Formats: sequence, C-alpha cells, structure tokens
Amino acid sequence: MTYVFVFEVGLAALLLAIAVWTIVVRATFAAIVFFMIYGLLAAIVWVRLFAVDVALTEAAIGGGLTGMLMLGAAARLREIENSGEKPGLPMRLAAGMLCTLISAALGIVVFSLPDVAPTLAPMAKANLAQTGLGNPVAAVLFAYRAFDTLLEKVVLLLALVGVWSLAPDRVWGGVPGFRVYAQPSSILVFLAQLLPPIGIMIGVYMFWTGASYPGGAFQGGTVLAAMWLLVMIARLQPVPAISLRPLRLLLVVGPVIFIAIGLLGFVLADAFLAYPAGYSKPLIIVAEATLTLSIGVTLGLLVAGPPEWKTQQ
Amino acid sequence: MIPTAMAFADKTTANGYLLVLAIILPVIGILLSLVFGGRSVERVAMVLLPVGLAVAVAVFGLVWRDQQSLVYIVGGWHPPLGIALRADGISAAMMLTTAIVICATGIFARGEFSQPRGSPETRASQVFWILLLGIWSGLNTVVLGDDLFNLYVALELLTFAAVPLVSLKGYQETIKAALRYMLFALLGSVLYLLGTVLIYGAYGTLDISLLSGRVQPEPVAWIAASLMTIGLLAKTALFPLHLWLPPAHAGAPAPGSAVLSALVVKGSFFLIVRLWFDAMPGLMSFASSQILGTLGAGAILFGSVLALRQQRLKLLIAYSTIAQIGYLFFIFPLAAAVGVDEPWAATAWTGGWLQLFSHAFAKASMFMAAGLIAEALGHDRIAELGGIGRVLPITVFTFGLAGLSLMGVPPSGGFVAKWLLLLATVMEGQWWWAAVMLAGGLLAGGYIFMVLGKALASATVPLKIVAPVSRSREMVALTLALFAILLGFLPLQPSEFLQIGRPEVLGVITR
Amino acid sequence: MTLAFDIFTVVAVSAGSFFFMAGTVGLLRFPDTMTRLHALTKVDNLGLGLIVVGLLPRAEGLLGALKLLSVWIFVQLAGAIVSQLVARVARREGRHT
Amino acid sequence: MTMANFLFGAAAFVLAMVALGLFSVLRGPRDADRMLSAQLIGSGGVAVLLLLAVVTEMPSIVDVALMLALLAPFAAVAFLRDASSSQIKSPDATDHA
Amino acid sequence: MNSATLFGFCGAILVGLGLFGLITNPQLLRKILAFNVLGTGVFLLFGVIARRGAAAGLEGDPVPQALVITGIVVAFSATTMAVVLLLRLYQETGEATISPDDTSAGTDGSRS
Repeated sequence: MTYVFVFEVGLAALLLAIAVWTIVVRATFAAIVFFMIYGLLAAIVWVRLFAVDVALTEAAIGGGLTGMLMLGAAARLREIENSGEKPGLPMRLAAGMLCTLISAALGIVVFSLPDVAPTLAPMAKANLAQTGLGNPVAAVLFAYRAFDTLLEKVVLLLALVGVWSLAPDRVWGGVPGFRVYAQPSSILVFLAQLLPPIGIMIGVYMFWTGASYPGGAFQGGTVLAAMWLLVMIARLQPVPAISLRPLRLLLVVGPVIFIAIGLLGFVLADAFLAYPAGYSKPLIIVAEATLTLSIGVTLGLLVAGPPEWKTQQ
Repeated sequence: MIPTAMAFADKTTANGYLLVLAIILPVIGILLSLVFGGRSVERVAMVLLPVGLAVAVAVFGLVWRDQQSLVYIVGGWHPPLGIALRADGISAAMMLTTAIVICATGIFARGEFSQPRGSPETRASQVFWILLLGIWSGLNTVVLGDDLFNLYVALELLTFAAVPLVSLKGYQETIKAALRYMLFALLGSVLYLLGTVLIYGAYGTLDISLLSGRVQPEPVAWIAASLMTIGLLAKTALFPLHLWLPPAHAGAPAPGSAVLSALVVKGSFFLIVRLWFDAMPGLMSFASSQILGTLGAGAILFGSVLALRQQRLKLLIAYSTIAQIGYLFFIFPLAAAVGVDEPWAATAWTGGWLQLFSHAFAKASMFMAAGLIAEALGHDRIAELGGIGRVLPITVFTFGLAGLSLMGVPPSGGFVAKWLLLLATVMEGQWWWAAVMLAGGLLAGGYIFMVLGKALASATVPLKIVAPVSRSREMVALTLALFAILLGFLPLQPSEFLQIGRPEVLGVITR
Repeated sequence: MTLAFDIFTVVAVSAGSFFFMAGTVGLLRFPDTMTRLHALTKVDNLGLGLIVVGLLPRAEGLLGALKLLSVWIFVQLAGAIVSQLVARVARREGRHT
Repeated sequence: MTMANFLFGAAAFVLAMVALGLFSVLRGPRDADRMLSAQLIGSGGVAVLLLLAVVTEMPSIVDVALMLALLAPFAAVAFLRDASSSQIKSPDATDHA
Repeated sequence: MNSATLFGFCGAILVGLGLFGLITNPQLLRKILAFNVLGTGVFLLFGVIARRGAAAGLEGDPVPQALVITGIVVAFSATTMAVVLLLRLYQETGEATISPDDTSAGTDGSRS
C-alpha cells in the first residue's frame, strides 16, 4: 500500500460518491454544485492519467462554463423544482439492473484489455518532428487528425445556430437573453475590470504554450469566453446583437482560416490539410490563434443563449 | 467481374479530392451564410446545390467507371494515425441519393424559406438553409468516413443540424418533440462513442479497413458492437426506440420532414451496416441477426398498424417511416449472418439498399406532397381531405406514385427491393420474414388507399383553399416520386455496383 | 541545505493542511452563513498560502515559483470576492430565513 | 518516509477534507452555504493539484491549478446574477408567446 | 491493481450511474446533468486506454487524449443546446419534464 495508491483510491471513491449525489440529491442547486465539484475532481483524475491537456479542458469547461450555464438554467426553473413524477419502483429497479449490467460489462472489458496495450504513441512521437510541434496532443488535433478538429468546429457553430433558432421570431437578430440583472455592484465591477486583462493573458498563454506543452486553442478560447461573459454580466460591455457583422466575422474567422490552410495544402503539399514542409508550425499557430478567438466568441454566445430582445436594453 | 480486395490499397486514388469537396463545400456554405446573412443565405445554398450534386454525380461516375473505391488520405497522414475517406459502391450510391433529395428539397423549400427582396432577415429563412447544408455535410461525412471517431463527429454534425430543424416552427409541440429527439440522439451518440472507445482499447485503431483485419470474435468486440448498435438504433428510430420519431418528423416544416425521414435516419442505419459488414465482417451471430430482424419485423407491423390509425396526414407518413425502416433490418439476417458463401446474400444486400434509396425518394416526395396539401387546406386532417384530388391533382398523383413504392407494387423501386428481399428469405429458408413483409405490404396498401380514397372522393363540405400552391413545387415532389418509380426498372438481380469495395464479396447466384 | 528546505516544506505543508482541516470543521460546525463565511475565507487562504510557500523551494526555477504564487493570489482574490458576493446574497435573503 | 510520500499523504489529507466539505453542500441549508462550501472545496482542489505538480515534477499541472483558480469566481458570479434576477423580473420575461 | 485499472472501473461505474440518472430522473435539467456524468465516464475510459498505451517516452497515447478533448467540446455544445431547448419548453408550457408515454404531440397543419 503506497501513499500514491491511497490517494488514488480516495480520489476514485470521492468521484463516485459525488457522482451518486449529483444524480440522487433532491435539491437541483445542490446537484449542480456537486456537478461543479465533480468537474474539479475529474480534472485531478486526468492529471493522474497523465493527460494534462484534457485536465485543462475539463477544468475550463467543467469548472467554469458548464457550472455557469447550469446555475443560470436552474435559477429560471426554480419555480417548478421537483415537479414531475419519479418512475415507479419496478421501473427504477429495471433501470438499475440494466445500468449495473452495463457497468459490469464495461468492468469486464477494462479487466480483460490486452496486457500489451495497443497504442499509437510511438507513431505519434515518430512523426512529431515533421509537424514542428512539441506537444503530441496538439499534433493529433492539428496535423494527424486535423479533419476531426475542423468538423468539430462546425459542430460548435451548428450548435450556436441551433441555439439561436430557438429565439422567438420577432427578436431574431437581436440581443441574447443573457440576463444581466446583477444589481450594480462595485465588487462585481471591480472583478470584471481586474480579471479580464489577466484572463486574456492566460488565454493567449494557453494557446501559445499549446504548441509545445499542454494547452491549446480550445483551452485558451474557453478562458476568453469566460472573461467576455464576466464583462457582460458586470455591464461593462453590452451584450451584442447576434446580427452584428463583426461578431459574425469573429465567429467564422478561425474555421475559415483553417479551411483556407487546408485548401492551400491541395496546392502546396499535395493533400487537404497537409502542411508544406517546414511551414507546418507557423501555419498551425496561425490556425490556432484564429481558432482561439472564434472558439471564445462561439462559447460565449452559446452560454449567452438565444436572442431575447430586439435591441440593446 | 466483381472487384476484389485490392480496393483497400491505403492510398489516395486519382480524383479522391472530390470526397473532401463533398464534405467541405457545404461547410464553406455554412460559414459564408453566417457572415453575410440576409438574402445571401439562400443564394449561397442555390449555388452550392448544383455544385454538390455535380460532385456526387462525379464520384458515382468514377466509382462506376473504375469499378473500385475512391480513397482520400486526409493531410497525407495514413491510418491508423490519420483519417481516410473512402467511397465504395454503397457510399457513392448513398451520396447521389442524398444529393438528389437535398437539391429537390432546396428547390421545394424556396417557396417557404425565401426572404423577399427588401424585407428584413427572418429567423426561419436564415436557419433553414444553414441546417440543410449542415445535414448535407454530415451525411456525406457519414457515408465517406472510414474512421469510427470521425464518424462520431459526423453523427453529431447530423444531430446538431437535425434537432433545430424539428423545432423550426417554434410551437410548443415541436419544441417538445425536438427535446425528446435530442435526448435520444445524445444517448445514441454517447453509446456509439463508448463502443468506439472499447474498440480502440482492444485493437489500437479506429480505421474501419484496418479493423476488418484485426477484430476477433471475443467479448470486447461483442460488447462494443452491441453498445454502438443500440446507440445507432436509437438514432435510426428502430422499434422499440422509435418513440421520438413521429412527433419530430411530423412537426418539422415539410421540407425538413422530407430530409429527416428520407435521409437523416438512414445515416445512422448506414453506420450499423458499416459496423457489421465492414469493420467486423463475419462477427454477427445468427441469434443477434435474428434479434435485429425481429425488431425490424416489429417495426413493420407496429408502424403500419399505427399509421392506419392516424388522423393527420403528416403523422401517418411519419409512422409509415417507422415501418419502412423495419425492412432495412432484414439485411442482417439475410446477408450478414449467413456467411459469404450463401448465394442469396447478395440478393438480400441489393434488396436492402434499394429499399433504402427508393424509400428516400418516395418518402421525401410524400412529405412534400403532404406539405403542399396542408398549405392549400390550412390543415392536414385526413378525414377532411375530400375533393383535394380535384384541386391538386398532381400532388395527389405524386402521393399515389410514392405510395406504390411504399407498398411494393410494380413498377417501383420499392417493388424491386421487396421482391429481392422476399426472394432471399424464401431461398435461404427464412420464410418467417416473408410473412411479415407480405403483411406489411397489405397494411401499407391500407393506409395509402385510406388517404387516396378520401382525397379522390368528392368533397362533403365545400373545400376552402387558404393558400395557392405553386406548380413548380408540385413538380419537384412529382420528380422525386418518379425517381422512386424509375428505380423499379432496375433488373431484378443483385447489383455488382453495390458490392464495390466490400471486404468480403457476398456470394452471387450464377445464372 | 536540502534538509533545511525539506523540513521547511514539511512544516509549511503540514500547517497548510491543518488549516484546511480547520476550515472544513468551521464549515460544518459554525451556526450560520455569516460566521462560516468569515472563518472560512481566512482559513482557506492561509491553508493554500502555507502549502504554496512550502512548495516554493521545490518549484522549477523563478517562473515556476511565480506561477505558484500567482495561483495563490488568484485564489485569494476569488475567495475575497466570492465571500463578498455570497454575503450580499445571504444578507438579502437573510430576511426570509 | 520520503518527501514524495509525504506530499502524496498531504494531498490525500486535503482530499479527505474536501470529502468532509461535501457534507456541508449536502446540508445547506441555504444555497449561499452551498456556494461557500464549493469555494472551499475549490481551494482544496487547487492545493491538491499544486502538490501533485511538485511531487510528479510535471510543472504543466500548475497550469491546471491556474485555470481552476482563474475560473473559481465564475460560479459565484452566476450565483449572484441568478439570485438577483429572481427578484427583478425583466419586462420581457413573460411575454414570449 | 494499478491506477489505470482503478480509474477504469471508476469510469465503468460512472457510465452506469449516468445512464441510471438519465433514465429515471423526470426533470430534464437533471437528465442533462446525468448525461454529463455519463459522458465523463466514457471519456475516463478513453483516458484509461490512453494511459495504458504509454510508450515511446510518452506517458500516455496522445491520440485518445486528443479525441477526448474533441469529445468534451461536443458534449458541451450538446449541453448548451439541450438547456436552451429546455428553457424554451418551460417558457412555452411551464413544464420542464417529459413523460415517457406522452408522444401524442400533434402536428396541427392548420398552423403551418
């Protein structure tokens, strides 16, 4: 029994306990708080699995944006909390048995995974020099499997269009319903003046360091989104109307540049999303920089929700 | 001659770039639409529709000419590290079907989602076209992707474009339907992803071509495949996971219903086939194939009976989709679990795919016809359709033509498809499916004639036409129905084209 | 020298952990939101602060040490502001409870 | 006992305190109390990460802690916003037909 | 048992828990939370597989790690969209639940 093992068993047990509470606790607010803590612990688990890039993503999303989104939703739904009938005991038992079965099956799979795990790590490492990057995860995201990354950005944009599409007709193109009803508060304003410059610095650092060390466009973009939301909540910046042209440009600039670089690959490097020899790192940095911006704006707007007013309040 | 496994050469083939274009062009359209907004959105779509159709025709033609798959290695990174795109016979055919239906839908939707000159941007006219392009890109990725995770992203692309289409009208029923659809779809994706994870853990690759040589019949593979299949079934709305489909497909605006019913549910079905025939060939046991077949049979009977009981036209058509999806699943007992040397497997294979293509055309045209009727009358209550046959003869004729294919009456694609499937059931000695198919055909006849009977009867109360129906939109629906009929002139034999690029060539009867 | 550093680390980290315990006990034992708040913020910052200080000798270079310190400053800041904000809400809601 | 074991032990201890803190989330009674517990638990998580960063000699873990610390006030900000928005209704809030 | 296996079991249980919450909790917001628990479980399993694939001087296989990042982004987009749909449903109907047997959502052509 090493100390490491004690720590890890404790961590795993805690994660499970919190997951149980998130599912079963009565008060929705408590469930959301548990869920935010769940994200925090998941980040620690990712660190123990030596996946720091993932830990950063989980910390940014689970610790930051999801909590914000969920708290906002719960506040609006407060009046009807605990409505709805729980399914009857037989149904719950059946569901419980099914889920136990699935967990057991997965447990068996975990236990019976091949002793010598198949892995692409050597291949990823061997080709790392050709990408000019130092962080193998970034190489997967922006070179080996750049196509996935590109399509995932489209998924984000489609999600945003989907969110917008839920606006009532008469406010189309208007201002998202991010309810900025925090009573004017000097502390909030202070926070919103102090934090964003630091946050932007950290966001840029995240994307910049991502080429060589854990980090990257998505983690950086999430920080930017959080800062932007903070500034809007404190009313230091108005929530923009979604039809604003510059906003639309910011939304698409990352994917556009990424596709442009990809198409350039047709001409200069013989394949879509291939980088000409020697230029891969600068091109990837350019793509990542613009993507960081676009991701920041997209995530911010996703949390802000569909338009609810025709014009600025 | 049947092409052999040489099609798996891990190299970009000549003209392989077309596969990238098929996926990226709609994406570029989405980005342009987001920037320019206004009337440009529709214009972008109108430019992209013919271009995309041309790409699909070119891919189909090239696969046909060379009798082998088109392959593209994205970024020059070969699998397992990188991602490959591959167009074999079924993907090429599916791509072409998709392109035709999407183009027709685009033209049809102009009447509904155009933004008049000089008027301000409206929500539906902006969102619809972007979602249509999103669905197109997602479907093309689904049929071309050769990497299980890339396919996961494609599935999500499809989900995120399809769900808002359901709630586009913004009524509370449609929002509820969209939410229910969303929950099913998310659960489906996450189960699919779970299976993908297990497969990577066991075999160290996600590339379908590579997997076909590595997967062993062992618990990991079975558990992974079951999870993925269940997830995909939820998205395909196979009975008993169909609950979300009727309100969702019936609640969307007519062009949306057409795309959802004709194409989107087929995307996840396509992946089930990819999984069992390409990634894990020969892994399906007789028992599991019988389960899938039984669910299909259940879908046929249940969907048809419920279709008969509907009082609204669009709901009737939606329930008919549930039934028609059921036929597709006969491909598993008849072609997957019988072994390569079963001579009738190829017959069932062809029948299954023809069912998919003809249903796509027929169902899209049927939803369009229903949309036109609802537009003209201001409602779609079947009981009050009397006399509509005189007012909209072309549309009612379209409905009837599409109905032929659903019933499986010659000459129609549905007939060829069902005939081939029927032939395979009898020759393989799995006659029990034949009984269900015959019952399904009769029930389909029942609900089609129920509608036609009402439509062709004279009006009991004078018909009130609330809106004029444009002739050109009627013609679009008719054209699609004619495609479904046209498929009926294919020879009644297994298609070699649909076998291009298969890892194991299915047995073909020698004539 | 190393030994001295090690002893320093052990002492500081232990003290920090102790304050975390004190904070948690306070959270569980103090009677109402306001007292919990006051106890908590101080203890919380002291706990993390001592751990950071204890880890400083083991940080990788000046930049590493600076990063450690900035994490502490952020948490300080967050703690101060959160307690202010929460207190505000608690005070306003206090009427109802 | 080596230094590594000591630091892991400290991390386990802080984690245990986090676990205790969870009961106060469960108990409440008010949402403000729950928010407060979350804040303390957040600091605990940051401390655990810093300890891990040093003990495993992976300085990039500090970035994870930095990220958590930076985003820590956001839940409270959202909480404040929502607590006040439930009292002041927007004029538009009810007329979405 | 090494730590990868430990967290692997953890992931397996989380999947079951999330699924249970998704099926049994009537409130949609809680269903969405459960979906996220489920998702984390799946990602964790992937992370365990990545950790087991440590080789060539890397502490984990970077391919699954990268895929998890993509997965987290997609899951977050899904969460936002589901939440907005839910809020819209509440605005329209004053409900935030969907009963399993209520599939009668009609399609009134008269409003199309």
